Amino acid sequence: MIESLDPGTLYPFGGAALFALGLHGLIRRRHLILRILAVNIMGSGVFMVFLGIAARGDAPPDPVAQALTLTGIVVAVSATAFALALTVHLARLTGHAVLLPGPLRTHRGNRPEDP
Amino acid sequence: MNADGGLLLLAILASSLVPGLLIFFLPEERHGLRTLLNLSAAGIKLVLVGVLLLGVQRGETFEFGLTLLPGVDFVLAADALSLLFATLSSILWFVTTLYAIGYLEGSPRRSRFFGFFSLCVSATVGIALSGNLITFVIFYEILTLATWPLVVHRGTPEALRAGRLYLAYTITSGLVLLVAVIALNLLAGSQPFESGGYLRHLSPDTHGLLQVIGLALIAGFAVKAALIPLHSWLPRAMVAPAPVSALLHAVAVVKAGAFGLVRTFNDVFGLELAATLHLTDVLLVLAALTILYGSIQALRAHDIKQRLAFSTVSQVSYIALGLALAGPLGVVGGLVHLVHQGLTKITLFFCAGNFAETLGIHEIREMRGVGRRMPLTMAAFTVGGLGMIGLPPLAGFISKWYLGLGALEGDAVWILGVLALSSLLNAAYFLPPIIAGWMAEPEVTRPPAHKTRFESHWMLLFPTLFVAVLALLPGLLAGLELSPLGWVERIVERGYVLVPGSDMENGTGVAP
Amino acid sequence: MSATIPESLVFATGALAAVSLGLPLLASAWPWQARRIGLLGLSLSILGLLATIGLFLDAAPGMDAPAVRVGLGGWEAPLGVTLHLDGLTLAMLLLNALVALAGSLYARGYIRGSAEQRQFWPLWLWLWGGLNLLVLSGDAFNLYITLEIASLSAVALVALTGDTDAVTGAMRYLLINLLGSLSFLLGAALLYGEFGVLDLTLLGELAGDGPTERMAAALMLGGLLMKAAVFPLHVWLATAHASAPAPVSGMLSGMVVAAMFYLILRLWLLIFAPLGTPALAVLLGLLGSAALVWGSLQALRAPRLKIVAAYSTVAQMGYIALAFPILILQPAAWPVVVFFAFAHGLAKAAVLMGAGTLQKAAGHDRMNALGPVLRARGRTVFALGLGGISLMGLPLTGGFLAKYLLLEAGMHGAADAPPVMQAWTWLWVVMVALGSLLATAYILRMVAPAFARGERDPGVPVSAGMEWMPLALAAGAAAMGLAGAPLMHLLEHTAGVS
Amino acid sequence: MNAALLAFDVVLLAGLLGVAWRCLASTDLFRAVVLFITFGLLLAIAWVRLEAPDIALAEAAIGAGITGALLLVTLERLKHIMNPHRGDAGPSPPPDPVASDTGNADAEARDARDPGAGNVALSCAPTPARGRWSAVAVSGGLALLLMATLATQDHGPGLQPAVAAHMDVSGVDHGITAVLLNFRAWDTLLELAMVLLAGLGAWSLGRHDALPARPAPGPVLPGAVRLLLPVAIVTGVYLLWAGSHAPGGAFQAGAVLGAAGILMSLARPHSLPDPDPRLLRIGVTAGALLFLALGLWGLFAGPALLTWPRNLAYPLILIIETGATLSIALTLVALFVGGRSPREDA
Repeated sequence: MIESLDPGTLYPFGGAALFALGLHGLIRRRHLILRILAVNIMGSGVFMVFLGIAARGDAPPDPVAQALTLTGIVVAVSATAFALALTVHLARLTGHAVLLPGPLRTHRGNRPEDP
Repeated sequence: MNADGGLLLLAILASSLVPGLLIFFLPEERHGLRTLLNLSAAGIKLVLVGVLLLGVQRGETFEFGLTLLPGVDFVLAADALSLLFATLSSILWFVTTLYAIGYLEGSPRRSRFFGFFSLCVSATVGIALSGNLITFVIFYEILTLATWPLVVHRGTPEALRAGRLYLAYTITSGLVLLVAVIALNLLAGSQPFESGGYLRHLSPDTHGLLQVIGLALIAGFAVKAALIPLHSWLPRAMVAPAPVSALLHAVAVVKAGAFGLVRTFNDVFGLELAATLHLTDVLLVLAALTILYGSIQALRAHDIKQRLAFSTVSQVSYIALGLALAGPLGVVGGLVHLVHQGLTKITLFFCAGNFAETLGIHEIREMRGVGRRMPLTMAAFTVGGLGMIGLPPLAGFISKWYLGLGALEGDAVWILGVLALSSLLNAAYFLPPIIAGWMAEPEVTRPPAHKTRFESHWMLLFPTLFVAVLALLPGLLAGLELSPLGWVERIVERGYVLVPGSDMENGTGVAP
Repeated sequence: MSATIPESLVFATGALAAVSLGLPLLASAWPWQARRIGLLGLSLSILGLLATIGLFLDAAPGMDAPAVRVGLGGWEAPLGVTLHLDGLTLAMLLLNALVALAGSLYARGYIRGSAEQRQFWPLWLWLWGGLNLLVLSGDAFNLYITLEIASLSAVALVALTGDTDAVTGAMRYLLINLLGSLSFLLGAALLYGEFGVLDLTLLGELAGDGPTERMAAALMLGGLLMKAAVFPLHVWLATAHASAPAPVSGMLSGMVVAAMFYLILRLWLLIFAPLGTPALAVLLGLLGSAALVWGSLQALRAPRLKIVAAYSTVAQMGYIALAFPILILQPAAWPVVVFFAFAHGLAKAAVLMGAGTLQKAAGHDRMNALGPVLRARGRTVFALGLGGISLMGLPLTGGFLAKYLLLEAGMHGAADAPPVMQAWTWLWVVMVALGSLLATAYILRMVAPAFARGERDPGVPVSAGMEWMPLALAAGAAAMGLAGAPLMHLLEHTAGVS
Repeated sequence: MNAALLAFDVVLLAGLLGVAWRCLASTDLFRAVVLFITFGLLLAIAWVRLEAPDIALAEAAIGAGITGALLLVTLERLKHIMNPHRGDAGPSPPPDPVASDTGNADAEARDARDPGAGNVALSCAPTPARGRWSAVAVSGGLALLLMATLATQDHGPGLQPAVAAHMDVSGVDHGITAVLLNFRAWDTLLELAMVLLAGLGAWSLGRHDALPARPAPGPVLPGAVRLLLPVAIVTGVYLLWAGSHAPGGAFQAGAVLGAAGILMSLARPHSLPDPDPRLLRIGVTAGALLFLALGLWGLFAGPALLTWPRNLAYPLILIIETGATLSIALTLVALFVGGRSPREDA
C-alpha cells in the first residue's frame, strides 16, 4: 500500500483537492483579490496534477509535463497581473473592488445621463 | 436544364428585384427617377412575362436550378399554371404601381414604400415560378417579410399593431409550412412539382404521416389565404394605404396562399391522393364555412374597406372550394376565380381608394349620391360589385357556374346551397352602396372637381378604369381561347392539372 | 509528413500561423502605425486564406489524410505541437477574417480620435490573431494558451471604453474565462496522464469511453460551455458584450463565442464522440432550450439596444447547443453547428455594429428613445433588419439554411430514434420553432420604431465605415443563403468525420 | 524511509490545503496575500518532492515572488484609492473623469469605504452563510470525482522516452529546455505573447501613476538595492546560461531580473524611470519578435515554422532565450509600475 503511494500517485489527489478548494473560494468570495487568489490556487492544483503525472512510476520525470507546467505558471502569472490591473482600474471607477451580483445599472436603464 | 430559359426566369425575377433594391438607396426627393425606374421595371416585367408566355405556348421548357444544400434545390420553372399567376400579378403590378404613384404623391417615405413594393412583387412572381415546394416556401416567406413594411407604412400605432398581428400569423404559419416541407423532403426527397402529385408514388403505409403533413400544409397556407379561423389579420391589415390593400387582396398575399393550396393539392399530393386522405373534405368544409362567414361579416361592416376585406375572405375561399371539389369542372371554377377575383377586387379597392383620396369617403353611408360627383369611379365600382355578386355575364358568374357544376359533379349538392346563399349575401352587401351611390341624394354638398381635369387625379382614375375594363372582359369574352377561362380550361385539358378521371369533353360543352 | 499532402498546403498552414502571430506583434511594437499594419495585413491574409481554401479544395480529394497536419519545428506529434488544417478550420478562419475585416473598417471611424486608439489596434489584432491560432491548433495544451490569448485580449478590449459597466463586465468576463481555461487545462492534464499524448488526433485514436475520458470531457466541454455562455453560465455575457466598444461587441458575439463552439465540435469529432449518450443529449438539449427561451425573454425586455442584441446571442447559442443532442442521434448532422456559427457570426456582428452606429449617432441606445434616429438612418435599420431576418432563420439567408439543417436533422433523428428519445427530439424541434418566433418578436422590437410616425433626427454624423459595414455584414449573412453548397463542400473534408 | 517520506508528503499536502483554505477564508486581504506567498513557497517544496527543480525555481521566483509583489502593490493601490485622504503617501492618482462616478455604490462597498475604519480598505466582508452547503457540495463532489478518476487511471507512458530519444538533436542538454525551446517551441512563443499581452492589457487600462505608499525612503532600501542589484543580475545571467544543461532558463532568469527592476523602482519613489514609450514597446515585444523572426527561417527552408538547423540549434536557442529574458523582465517591471507612460498619449 505504502509502496504504491509514491509522490506521483499522491500529489495528483492533492492537486484535485486544491482545484476544488480554489473553485469553492471563487464561488463563495466576492472580493476580487480573493477571487484572483482562488483562481491561482486552482491553477496550482492543475499544475500539481501535471507534475504528479510527470513523476509517476520509476522512470525519470517526464520533461514534457514539467515544461508544460512551467509554461502554465507563466501564463497564470500573466493573467493574474492583468487581472490585478483590472481590479485597480475597477476600484478607481467604483470605489471598491467587489464584484456584486445582479444586473448593472444600465440593464435597468437608468443611466445617470438619462433625462 | 435550358440555360436560356433559366436566364429568362431569373430576368423576370430581377426585373423587379433590382429596381427595388436601387430604389431603397435613392434619395427621397428623386421622384422622377424613381417613377421612371418603377414604371420601366413593371413594363419590362410585362414584356418578359409575355415572352415566357409565348415560349410556353410553343412548348419550350424553362427551368433554373441551384443547389442550396445537399438535397435542397432552388428550382424555378414555368408551366401553364405558374404563368396564370405570373401574368396576373405582373399586369396588376403595372397598374397598381401607377395607381400608387398617384395615391402617394406628396406623402413621405416613398423610396421605402416602392422599394418594398417591388420586393413584394418579386416574391410573388417567385412564388408563381417556383418549381418545387421548398422554393415556394422560400418566396412565400420573403413575401411575408416584404409586405410587413407596407402594412405598417402609415406608422400609426394602429398600423404597427396590425403589422404585429400580421407577422404573428404569417411567421407562425411559415414555420408550420417549413416543418411540413422538411418532413415531406425526408419522406419523398426534394422533388419538383408534378401535376397529379409526386406523392402518389409513395407506399400506402406512409398515408397516416402524409395526412398529418397535408393538414399542416393546409394550415400553413390557410393563414395567407385567410381561411377561418386564421383570417383575422386580413381585416386588421386594412389600415395600410389603398394600393397596399389592393396588393394584399388581389395581387400578392392572399393569392399566394390560395396558389399554395393549388400547388399542394395538384402538384404535391395530387387531387386523387388528397381525396383519399380526406384532405379535400377538410378543405371543402373550411372553404364553405369561410365563404359564409366572410359574407356575413362583410354585411355587418360599415367601413368600405372593411367590407371589401371580408368580401375577400369570402371570395378567395371560392378558389379553395373549387380545388376541394376535386373534379375537373370544380377545378376550372377555382382556378379561373383566381384571375376573376383578382381583377374584380382590385377594381373595388382602387375605387375605394379613389373615394377616400378625392372626397374623404370611408363609410358605406357616406357613399350616397357619390355617382353624381364621380360617375366613372362609381361605374367601375358597379362593375366590381356586380362581378362579385356573380351577375351574368360578368366574370364572377362564370366562376360560380363552374363551381356549381363541379359541386354537382362531385356529388356535393349542399355546396350549391352555399353558393346560392353566398351570392344572396354578396348582393345584400354590394347592392345597397351601388344603389345609394347612383340614386340617393348626397347628404353633404361635395366640392366640385376643380383641382384636376378629371373627377379625380388621373393617376388614380385611369388605373381604376383600366382594371374595371379588365374585370369586365373575361366575362364578356369568356368564349375566346385566350380568355382566362380558355387558358384555365386548356390547363386542365392538357393535364397541367391532372384531375382524377378527367374527361374534358363534358366540361367544355357547358360554357355559357 | 504524409507524402500526399502537398508542400504548398504545409507552407500555407505555417504561413497562416506566422502571420496571425506576426501582425499583432508588429502592431504591439509600433502602435503608431497599427491601424495600417492591421488593415493591410488583414486584407492580405484574407487573400492568403482564400488562396489556401482554393489549394485545399484542389488537393483535398487526392489527399489520403483527413487533414493537413504540420508538426511545428519539424517535430511530429506526440513530441511536437501540430497545426491542424481541414475544412472546418478553414471555414472558421474565413468567418473570423470576414468579421475582423468588417470590424476593422468599422473601428476606423468608431475609435478615431479617442485616447485609446493606440491601445485598441494591437489588442484588436491580438484578438483576431489569437482566434486564428486557436482554430489552427491541434494540440490540447497549445489550445489552452491560445484560449488565454484570445480571452485576455477580448477582456482588455471590453474594458477599453473605461465605462464602469464595461470594466465590471470585463472583470466578470475575465474571471469566467480564467475558470473555463483552467477547467479545460485540467481536462487536458487528465488525458495526458492516461494516454501520454496531447495531440488531439492521437488522443482521438487512443481514447474510448473510459472514466478518464468522461471526466476530461466534462471538464473541457464544461469550461468551453462556460466561455460560450451557455445557460445557466451566461450571466456575464450580456454585460460584457453590451458594454464593449461596438466593433468588439461584434467580434465577441460574432466570432469569439462561435470559436468556443468550434472547439467543442472539434473535440467532439476527434475525441469525445464515443461518449454520446441519451442522458447527455437530454441534458444539452435542456440547457439549449432554456438558453433559447430565457435569452429571448430577456431580449424582449432589455432596456437598451445593445443588451437586446447581447441577449439574443445567449438565445442563439441555445440553438447551437440544441444541435448537439441532435448530433448525438444523427452524427452526420454536425455541419449544422458551423452553419449556425457562420450565419450567426455575420448577422450578429451586423446587428451589434449597427447598434453601435445608432448609439454613436444618438448618444445613447435606450430602446424607448431611439425612434428619431432609427427613422433617420434607414441604412442602419436595413442592416439590423436584414441581420435580424437571418437570426430569425427566414429565407433566403444563412440563418435559414442553418435552421433548415437543424430541423431536418432533428426530424430525421426523431424518426430513427428509440421511443424515449423520440419525444425529446420532437421537443427540440418545437423549441427551434419557438425560438424563431421569439426572435421575430425581439427583432421587431428593434426595427419597428423605424416605421412608426414621429420626428426624425440623424444625430451626430458617423463615418462611412460605420454606416456601410453593418450593411455589408448583413448582406453577407443574406448571401450565405446562396452559398450553402460551397460551404458544405468545404466541410466535407474534415477530420473525424467518417 | 518510505514511510517517513510519505508522512512528509502527507503533512506537506495538508499544510498546502490548510494554508490555501486560510488564505481564501481570510477577511483581511493583507493576511490573505501573505498566506498566498507562503502557499507558493510550500508549493516550491512540493515541486522538489516531485523531482521538478526547474518548476520549484520558477514557482519561487514567479509564482511566489513576482505574483506576491504584484499582489502587494495592488493592495497598496487599493488602499490609496479607498482611503484617499488618509496619510500622504505619495501624489494622488491622475484625475479620471469617470472615477467620480460612484453614485450607486452598494451597501457592501460603502462599508468597505467607511473612512472611520482606518485600514478597512484591506478588509473584506466575511463570506455569507447563504448557499454555503451547495458550494461545498459542488466543490467537494468535484474533488471526489477527480480523485476517483485519477485513482482508476491507467498510467500512460508519457513522453519522457520520446524526449530522451531526441535529446542529441535538440541542441541543448537539459530536457525541459529542449522541450520549451525546440520540441514545443510554439507553446513557448505563444507564452511570450501572453506575457506581452498582459502588459499591453495593463497599458490599455490607463496611464501609470506614481507608486503610492512606498516604504519610507530610509537608508536601508537604497543600500540593499545597491547590494542586491548586481547579485540579481549575475543570478539572472547564470540562470539563463544554465538553462541549456541544468535547471534554469529564460523565464526564471527573466523573473529574477524583473524582481531586480521592481526593487529598483521601489527604491526610487519620486523619480520613476520613464523611458521613451516607443523604446519600451519595442523592448517588451523584441523577445517574441526575435523568436518568430528566427522561426520563419524554417517556414521557408522547411520543413516547418520554428525549425532550427541542427548545428545552429544551441546558439539560436541561446539568442532567443536572451531576448525572451530581457522582454520578460521588462514586461514584469512594467506590470508592476502599472499603466502606460503618459508620454504615449502625447
